[in-house]
Amino acid sequence: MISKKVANVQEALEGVKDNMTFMFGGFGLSGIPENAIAELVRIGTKGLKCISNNAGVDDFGLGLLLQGKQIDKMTSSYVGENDEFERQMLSGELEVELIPQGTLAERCRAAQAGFPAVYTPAGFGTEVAEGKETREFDGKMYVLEYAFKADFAFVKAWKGDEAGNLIFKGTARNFNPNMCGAAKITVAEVEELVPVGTLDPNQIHIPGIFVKRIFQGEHYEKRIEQRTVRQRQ
Amino acid sequence: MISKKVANVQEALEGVKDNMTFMFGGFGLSGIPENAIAELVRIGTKGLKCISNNAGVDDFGLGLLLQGKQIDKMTSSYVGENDEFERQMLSGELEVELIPQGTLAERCRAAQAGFPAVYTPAGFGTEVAEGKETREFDGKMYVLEYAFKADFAFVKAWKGDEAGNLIFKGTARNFNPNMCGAAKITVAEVEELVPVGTLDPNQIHIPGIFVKRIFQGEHYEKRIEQRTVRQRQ
Amino acid sequence: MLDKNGIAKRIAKEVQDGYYVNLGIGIPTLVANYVRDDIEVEFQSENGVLGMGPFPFEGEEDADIINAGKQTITTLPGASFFDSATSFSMIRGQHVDLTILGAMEVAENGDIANWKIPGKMVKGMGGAMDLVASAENIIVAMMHTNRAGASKLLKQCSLPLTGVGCVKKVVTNMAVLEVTNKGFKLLERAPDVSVEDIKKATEGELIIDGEIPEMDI
Amino acid sequence: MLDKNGIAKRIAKEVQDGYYVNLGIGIPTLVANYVRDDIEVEFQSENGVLGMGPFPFEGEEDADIINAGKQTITTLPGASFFDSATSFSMIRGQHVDLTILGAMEVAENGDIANWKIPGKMVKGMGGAMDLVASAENIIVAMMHTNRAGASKLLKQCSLPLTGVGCVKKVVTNMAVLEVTNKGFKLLERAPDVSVEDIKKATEGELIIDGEIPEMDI
Repeated sequence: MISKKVANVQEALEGVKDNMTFMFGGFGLSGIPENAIAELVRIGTKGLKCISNNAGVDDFGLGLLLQGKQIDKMTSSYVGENDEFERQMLSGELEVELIPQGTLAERCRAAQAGFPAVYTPAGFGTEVAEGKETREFDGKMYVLEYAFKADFAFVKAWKGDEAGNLIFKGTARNFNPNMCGAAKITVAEVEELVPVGTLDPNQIHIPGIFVKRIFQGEHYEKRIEQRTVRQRQ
Repeated sequence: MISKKVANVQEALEGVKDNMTFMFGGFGLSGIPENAIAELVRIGTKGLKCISNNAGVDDFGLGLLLQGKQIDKMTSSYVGENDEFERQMLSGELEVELIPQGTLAERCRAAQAGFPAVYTPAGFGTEVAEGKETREFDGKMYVLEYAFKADFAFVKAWKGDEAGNLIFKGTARNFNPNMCGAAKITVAEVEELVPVGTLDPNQIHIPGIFVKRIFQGEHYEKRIEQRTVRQRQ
Repeated sequence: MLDKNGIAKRIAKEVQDGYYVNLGIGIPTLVANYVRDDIEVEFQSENGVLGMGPFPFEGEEDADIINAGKQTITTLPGASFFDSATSFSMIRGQHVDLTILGAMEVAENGDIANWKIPGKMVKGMGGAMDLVASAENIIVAMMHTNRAGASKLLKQCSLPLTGVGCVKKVVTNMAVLEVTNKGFKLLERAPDVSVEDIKKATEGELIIDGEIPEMDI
Repeated sequence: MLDKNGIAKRIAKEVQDGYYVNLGIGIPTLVANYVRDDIEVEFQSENGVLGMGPFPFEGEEDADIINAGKQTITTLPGASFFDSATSFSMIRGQHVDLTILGAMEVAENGDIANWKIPGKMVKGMGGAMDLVASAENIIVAMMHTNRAGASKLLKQCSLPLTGVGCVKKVVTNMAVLEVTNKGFKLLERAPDVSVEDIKKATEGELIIDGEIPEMDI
């Protein structure tokens, strides 16, 4: 078994530099790599180009990096539950590239799986396709979208083992598995690091080969963005 | 919950006609849809175009359909542990298209996921790429390979529920998940059909949306092609 | 005239037995409340869940189980969770039978605009562009006119598009309309709304063929 | 001269700590037996398993747990199973560090032919074309000459290719050779094999630079 375990978040982020491109797993605030984000805030890395479906809220998630003006560019599908994001975007401090959510997922998967580009129908005929190559297959139009290139992918799983095998929980799975192995270095933080051999080989969502470093995360807040409930009858 | 359950293999194969294109899951004899194959032998459907990684052995798997001369064309990556296959291929009775295994998997996945075609490096510069479009990305050459089009996909899972959710076991998983939803009608046979709600939603390999019909298979032989053991010390 | 719940109620009648349905944010979310009890339907949310149930009871919310609107949800027996790429495989691969979403504008050729107003803060398209580019069956739920009273059913969209020629049906507070290759074909009127009212509120080509029945909701 | 086990033993020295390795059928399979005990290596098989262990004890074979050669296998702690598309994501995405496979012919430019002999029954390429097209680190394990005594290290392959310019290293029963842009660079001789013997058995351009050491196996 090849060990991917590192002692802590500091070791997990070794090699992180200003102006790099990072992927962050998560949908809204669900399944985000809280420890990696907190450490990036602490070390103050600047000029980041971030690939993440969302941009957090003002005081949590990637919003924390925005507060510190650590991000130069966001590539996302949905943003702006976030005043500071809006301010930086409208003032031009922050470059924002909005792309369809399925395109975002598949550009990650393409990078993971060694595909240079994919043809997707999403965005054809819209400004998302402007300047991009388009092509007809069987009477339907597609846009050529390229695999992402990133330096680090920060993902968060529910359980993992020293071999880097990951299991996600519920919809906290989202983009996390698609980003594993999609950057030069994939850093996984887990709620529970279990002994090798305790995960069923049949039930692993991401085999360890896609993960470079794994560590036991701490103090997960797991904030809920839209707490919606029904009344007990 | 949308029910996909059908009573038996006869009902599962409703609509099967001569000259159709079928996908079959399995690698060697592992994870093959034994019940569907047996029923196709029984009803004697002819002129089949089959997409399957392998072609079975003389007296099991797709070899049974070859014995009955029911297959016109095989699209596979590796064939010929099979005398009848060889005879039919060399005599020209059987058309054989050999394609790289990863290409086969991805052409299934493309059909499942709504991609018209993919660029893969496999086969570039070889006869597999003859007559196909090629293209350079970042200094590397790729071949454009098209999504499969099939009428039925026959897959076999370990466990499944009435909603069509599937779980595979070990390497019997192979192409089975990639073929689900990759044909007009996906028929899943399972070793064990469990009550809805007993499978953990977090641990489902293929969500039921990719499956059209599911049934409890019978009399699984699960033959081993290369029984290889080591001596007890 | 219908209110939002009325629109949702009318759209719910379009949902058929055995449908996998993706509901957008806003009015579409309400549709789930009105689907008949005697049919089987599963709701997909593009963040990675199939088989969504109602909101959780207070105290039972789970930060790891949300819908695409980031609301806490529950799941029903037979549900499954999956990653984003798989989720859009369901959508792009046309395994989802019906997509219901809101819009700012719909054009008579089926174009839809629902993600961006130039000059205003843009939140993004989320999964909407994937949904409209792939779905075979798209119903738009929206008000017939905007707050200023201007029609949202246009000859051409004025806002940046989300997708081209993709909308099949529109249900508004005033009418049910089918998008045909000749324009919006009026199918039904809302209670207390006349064909004349709809004509006035529709900028795009409106096809009125025979008697237009009132909605039965 | 080495036998098949000798070739496997020499190749095993190329396997480094932390490597994910894909082993082809034949001699490559034997490599697993000779990898040092003090390094951590995981074997991937393209039919969908990572972390393969030894063959099972008699009576413990499982039809659902096989390798790409269709042999019954076991798994080690930390193993995982996955579908074929994911398996080739590992390969195409260059997550597998080393690919070891057999060949019928290798050309001095790194071309490889190992799947088809025209006029003979063709079994297919299996995963070989994906492996050679994607792997950054490919070692070929083969006999230096064929049964008729003709060289298998050629100026140009005569058989249909499996991949172009992809082989980095060749280990035969006679030598270890690196594929360079000038041809086969002789790195090591097998025990009791002279540089002259290797010259005679190599049709492709052979680069001999200084003293050629004997293999240490």
